[in-house]
Amino acid sequence: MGITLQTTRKVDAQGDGQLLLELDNIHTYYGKIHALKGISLKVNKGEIVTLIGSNGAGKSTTLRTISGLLRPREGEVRLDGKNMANVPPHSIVEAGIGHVPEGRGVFPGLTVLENLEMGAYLLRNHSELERRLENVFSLFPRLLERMQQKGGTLSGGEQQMLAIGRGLMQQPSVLLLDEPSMGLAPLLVEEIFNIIDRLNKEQGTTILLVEQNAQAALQVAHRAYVLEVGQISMSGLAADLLHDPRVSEAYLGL
Amino acid sequence: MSEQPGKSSGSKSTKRDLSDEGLITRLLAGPLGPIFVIGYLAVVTFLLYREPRALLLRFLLFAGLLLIYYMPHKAWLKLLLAGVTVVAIIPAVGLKNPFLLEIGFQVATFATLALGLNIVVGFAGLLDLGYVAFFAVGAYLWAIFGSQQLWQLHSSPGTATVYNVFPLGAWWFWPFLIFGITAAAGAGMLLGTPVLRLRGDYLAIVTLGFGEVIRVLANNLDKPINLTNGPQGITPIQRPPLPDFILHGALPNWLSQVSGRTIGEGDMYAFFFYFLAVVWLVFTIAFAGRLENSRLGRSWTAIREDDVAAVAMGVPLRRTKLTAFAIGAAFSGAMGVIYAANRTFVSPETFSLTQSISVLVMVILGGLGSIPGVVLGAAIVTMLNIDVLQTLSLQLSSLRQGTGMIPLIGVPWAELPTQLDPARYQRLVFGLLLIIMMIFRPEGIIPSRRRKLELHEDDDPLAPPADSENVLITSTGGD
Amino acid sequence: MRKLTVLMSLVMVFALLLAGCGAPPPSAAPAEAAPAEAAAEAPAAEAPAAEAAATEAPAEEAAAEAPAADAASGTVIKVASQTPLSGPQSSLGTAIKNGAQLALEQYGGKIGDFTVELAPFDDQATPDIGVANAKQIVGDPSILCVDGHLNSGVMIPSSEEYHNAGLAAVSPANTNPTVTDRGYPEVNRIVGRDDVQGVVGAQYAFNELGLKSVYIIHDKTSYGQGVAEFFRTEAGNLGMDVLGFEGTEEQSNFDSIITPIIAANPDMVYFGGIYSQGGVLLRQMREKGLNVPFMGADGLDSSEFVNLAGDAAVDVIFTTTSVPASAFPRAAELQVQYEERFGEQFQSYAAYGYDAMYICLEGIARAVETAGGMPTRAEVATEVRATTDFDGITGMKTFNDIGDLTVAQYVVLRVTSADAEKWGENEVVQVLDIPAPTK
Amino acid sequence: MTNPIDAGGAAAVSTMPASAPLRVRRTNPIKEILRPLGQLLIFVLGSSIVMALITVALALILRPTRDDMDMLQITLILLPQVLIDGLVLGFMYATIALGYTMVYGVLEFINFAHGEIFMFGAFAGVELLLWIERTNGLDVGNLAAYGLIIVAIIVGMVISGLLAITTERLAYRPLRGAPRLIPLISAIGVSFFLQDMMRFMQSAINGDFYRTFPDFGPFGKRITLFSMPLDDRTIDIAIQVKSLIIIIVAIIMLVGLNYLVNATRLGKAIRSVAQDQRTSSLMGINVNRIIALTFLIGGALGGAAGVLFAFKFTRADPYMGFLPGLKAFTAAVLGGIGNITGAMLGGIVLGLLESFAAAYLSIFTNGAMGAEYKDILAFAILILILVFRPSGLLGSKTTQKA
Repeated sequence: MGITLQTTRKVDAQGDGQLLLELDNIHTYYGKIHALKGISLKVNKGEIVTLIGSNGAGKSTTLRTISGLLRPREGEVRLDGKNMANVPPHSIVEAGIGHVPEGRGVFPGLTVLENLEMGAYLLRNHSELERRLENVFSLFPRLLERMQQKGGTLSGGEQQMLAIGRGLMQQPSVLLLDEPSMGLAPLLVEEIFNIIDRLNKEQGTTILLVEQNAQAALQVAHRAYVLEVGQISMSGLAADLLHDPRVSEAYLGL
Repeated sequence: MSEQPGKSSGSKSTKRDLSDEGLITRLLAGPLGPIFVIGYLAVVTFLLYREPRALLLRFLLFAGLLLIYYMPHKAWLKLLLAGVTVVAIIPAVGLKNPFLLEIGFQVATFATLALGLNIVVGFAGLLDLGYVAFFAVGAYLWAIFGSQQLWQLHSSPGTATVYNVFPLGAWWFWPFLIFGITAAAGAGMLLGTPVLRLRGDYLAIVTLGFGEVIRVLANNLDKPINLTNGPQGITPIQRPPLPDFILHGALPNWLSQVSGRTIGEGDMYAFFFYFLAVVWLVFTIAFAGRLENSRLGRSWTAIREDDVAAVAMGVPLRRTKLTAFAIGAAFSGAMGVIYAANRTFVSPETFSLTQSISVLVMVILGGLGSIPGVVLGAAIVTMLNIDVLQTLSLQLSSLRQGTGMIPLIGVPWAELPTQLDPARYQRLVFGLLLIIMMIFRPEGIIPSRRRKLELHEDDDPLAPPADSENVLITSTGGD
Repeated sequence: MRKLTVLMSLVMVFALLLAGCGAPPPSAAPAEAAPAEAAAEAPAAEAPAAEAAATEAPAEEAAAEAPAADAASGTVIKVASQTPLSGPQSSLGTAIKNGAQLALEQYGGKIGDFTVELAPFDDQATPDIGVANAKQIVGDPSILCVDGHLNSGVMIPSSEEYHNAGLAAVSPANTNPTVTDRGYPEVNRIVGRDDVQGVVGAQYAFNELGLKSVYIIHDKTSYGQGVAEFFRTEAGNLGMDVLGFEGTEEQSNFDSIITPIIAANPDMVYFGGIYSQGGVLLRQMREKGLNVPFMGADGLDSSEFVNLAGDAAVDVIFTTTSVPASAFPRAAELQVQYEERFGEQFQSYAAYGYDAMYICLEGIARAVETAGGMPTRAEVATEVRATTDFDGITGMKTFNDIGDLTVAQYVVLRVTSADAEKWGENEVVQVLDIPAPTK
Repeated sequence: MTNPIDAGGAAAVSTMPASAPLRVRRTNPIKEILRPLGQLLIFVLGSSIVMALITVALALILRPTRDDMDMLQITLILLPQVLIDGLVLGFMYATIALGYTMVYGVLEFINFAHGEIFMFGAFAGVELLLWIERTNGLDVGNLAAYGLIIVAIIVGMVISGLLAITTERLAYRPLRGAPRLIPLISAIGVSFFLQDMMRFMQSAINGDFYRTFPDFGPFGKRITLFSMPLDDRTIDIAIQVKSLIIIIVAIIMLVGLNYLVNATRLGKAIRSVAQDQRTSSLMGINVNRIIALTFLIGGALGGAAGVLFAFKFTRADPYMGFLPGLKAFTAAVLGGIGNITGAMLGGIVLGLLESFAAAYLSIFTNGAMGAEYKDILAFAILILILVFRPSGLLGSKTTQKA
């Protein structure tokens, strides 16, 4: 399926910013299952980097390892050069990594507004909170309408918007997005990717995007990594990968 | 996603299980093992015969059964050795010290209760905090009909004249074993029916309430009709008749000679009840073992794991839950009848909530869902309750009456305050034990295979620290 | 590895238990005892030590180290006490045990060549534990007499075991008629009976105080309900109006029980039960403005009662079968010795524990004399039952054919002070010598 | 954009050019205080009226069965006092139930040891006052007496709160993520342990293990509300000063907790942790700390309830926590466990039920049944309610598993 983006990616975006997030030889286990077998990747400031791969390749695991939900048994996660492995998740959030989890993780019993405010939980400055809220509402006007509704009563697309909006409330230096298009109607998928693109362009948000919808992800991203059973099998510019025959065959269904 | 932690592949764990042979098992392997165990039993028996009241030896004798359990040998050999221990050694030493029979009887009693509860909680996953109620139903059934209580229905408790004629003959004990099973199963259904829709904690509090209701009824049904004699309890209750040659004459005389003390009617009854309880326990073990692997047992597992899915698979939820309650209750109903006859006395205090909890603790401590584990749990808790702490206190008291000094501190034993007696801190020890067990070995001492898999999937020397945030994932489930 | 954990946990459990008592090394054997006794006693004292050592490595070899010497039963005679030492009633239970211990110490701790020891058991005021302990007591041939229990509900089933084993028991506190009515030759008591005590209370309330109506509350225990039932029967016979008869297990909140009493407007409230509940009930009654006389039975007989009830305790009337120390000159002396020895407040039950022990000891001594060595339990039981005109702290004691006192004293007391220290100075308003009722 | 509140004007200056003026609607703090007060009033009045009506109806039906008294008259005369007693008890249960419900709401875990935490609070308060009494500090004026009670409550709260945190850290946290039965058993262990621990401390220090609440201040006084004639005498319907204090403190705690949970940042964190621990940690919330804080709050409420309990019923003993704990747990389940409002309602209903049962059963059954059946009645009603509403009066969640 094609995603209509307002602009096509500049191939050279990769060189722009300095190195922000770096994974160095990460090994993560679930019990005795070796889920990540030495993942290394880099995310530069201002980039959208996407991580594609089939079901069970370890994409979500990678994000969870970055945000501290899982602890790597080996390797380092560096944010601005500082090692973040074995730091509890709330401190990682504090350090500036925002994670919009797979399946959205909206708090069903909190109102939309409260959900958003939870995103800025660490922020104590009231006017800044208001500013961020307005920012989110301008991106997702629908959320404004639903402000007093409980999170659990929203539709799937709205919940995804809420989850992204909540991630933005943190104003993270890098935003981890886990399958934002999962389970959404095609029209909504397009809207979500447009917003991702806008976020990056208008607000300069650095994004690490995990997607099964490889085509859309590669269209929106600057660079990409392909993950296969816990290891990175390919990497490169998104535009190159989009046209790589191996990728087309395996992930684009072409 | 396949990254879920809870769904580790089965094959891997099974392999580990097979390779995971315990220290004892390894030590006992080979032909030397049985010889060693027999020698051990012989030594312990010999010593116990000379020193019938030594706590440690008593403990070692029961530990012998555990050794037999861990022997990696043919089932018939293990059964033979265990049978000899239970049928011959314990009664033989019991000749010297009847307290051993009492321990055996109580262990068997509570092991049966724990096995019954294990069906409800361990197999079917229905948390029952009022289990002792069914025990009470059985006990009171025989207490009311097997005593003279029926003559006293219209007199205030404790004020009636003592009669000497029992309304029913003592042999009615045997039919009442069956009635006890039936009545307890009925009570199980009675409790089960209204609570079928309840889950988890709601079920727990309702069963707890039911247990209390039974106890309060037993305590208060002395008016308007004096059915239970209230807090006074019912006494005397008849014991089943034994043939005269057992109670009097050559047999007890011979036993008296052998043991060097007078063996009277009471002692013969102690033997009788010990064997009766053991027989019922063995029957319960066999029955529960068969159930576990039956169609019904699998239905229980199914509703325990996911009742919605189970219903979708065609498991009749209502019937399956009710049979769990009924069968679980039935075991303890019969034991209630036996217990009442053994004690010749019942009173409501026996059936308190604490008792229910302590049966639950036996189940969890030994290993939820594991039959050998539950029996061991019952043995440990019971011995702790009636034997170990009490005996330690006595020894302490004996020291206190001597003139010895406490080592290291150099204070005479006599000055040790009685406030420190271990028997007074039974619950403290018990509580501490529970906490430690739950933290370090939540699956119980002898876990059932399933539970072990569930609880120790991360058990690996290289695994991240226990209190890592990692845990959060498991508690919220997969994605 | 798994099994290793099993082993470890077992070792841990027992190490924990033994640590609880502090494992004594062999040197703990009584050093100053006469040489012959020391030799005989050493193995017994070593037993726990060997156990402690063995626990560290519960291998089979350890078993071999366990004492092989036959018990010291040849030279040691034990008297067991069984009372609640833990739980809410341990105040009374400990008093009895301490009384017994004091008696043994004052007796000299020896009968002939035998050393006498006290084996204190804790029945936790529950019948199950009581019976289990009874079996343990019965299983120890060196125990020749039992001083216990506190609660009739525990005494009745436990004494079945004593009876089976022919073991003499002297009860310092059980007033329930059933205790002796079964006619067991081993079971005796040195206190009165509820069916007399309840009657005494009712008669005093009606005849002496002139009260015409009563509201009866009891604690739903064997003891409390028993005495309340007898009070009710006698009150009815006398023509008192029984306005209510309520049982409650409640320990703290008596609001909803007191309200109907206020509505019923009785001349007095009678309470059958233990001080721990009665004190709280009384205090709450007074707080709710119910100021009628309050009467109880010997379950109130503890200085703790005034601690709980405070000022409300003053003028409470209670019947008891244990005469306060102040009524006996020797008791005052005992009180001093007791408080010096144990550092605890003297309770009148201590005197009964003392007397029961003394009766046991004298019975054993007579049996030893007759047998010319270790007597059988039956001989001891016979001798104990034969106790005649024993001049105890708490009066003269003679047992009748079922183990009751031929004449028991019943006392009506009035609490005079809200100070727990002055519990022993309660005013004796009536002393009655009443022979045991004949069936 | 069709936002009805747009007209309300902008509360914040918009920095985004494209954004329409918006006003963020937040919960009004005053409303958060008034709302539970209103609910409480409705609960109290509602359950009182229902109970009273049922009782009077029963009295009318059963009136002919007793000729020795006019059952209706007795019933009516007792009614106000029984209501007052029931409400005091109900508020007590409600405050204890809050501790259960807080912890349950966040962890779905029955803190079986809450009754013992309650007991430690009671002892802390009593010991403090006894210590002051020993230094002759209790001989004070009325105002200071009130102050002392408040201090005792606060000390009870602190001790219980700390104890709750400690038990969480040592006995529950290592078990997080284990099947539900495991922490429950651990909690039973903690409960046993704490009971004997307190007994050990008390008997080692004081020789005995229960303590009596010192008698001081004007708290024992009774305020007579009105008098009713019965035969030839009058019956005063009165409330003790301490009962009033209990009601007031309980209301303050209930409202305060409601405010804390619904209108503060911490409350929001607690609620979000209750719903989804993992996502909460992604919001920057230190989940372990929030859980510990939940225990602290629940424990502190339990401690306050403990001091009030000892205050009202005059004594503290190591086993005092067990039964009230059980009742409060029942109350929490009755109301729908995990639901704060439900805990209040459940507590009040249970308190009233018990009080009515104890007072009237004997009258209605002519002595055949008495106060001893009040627990049976309470449990019977609980079973009945759960049969028809399997998740309690106000509960909605039925997702939990055993």
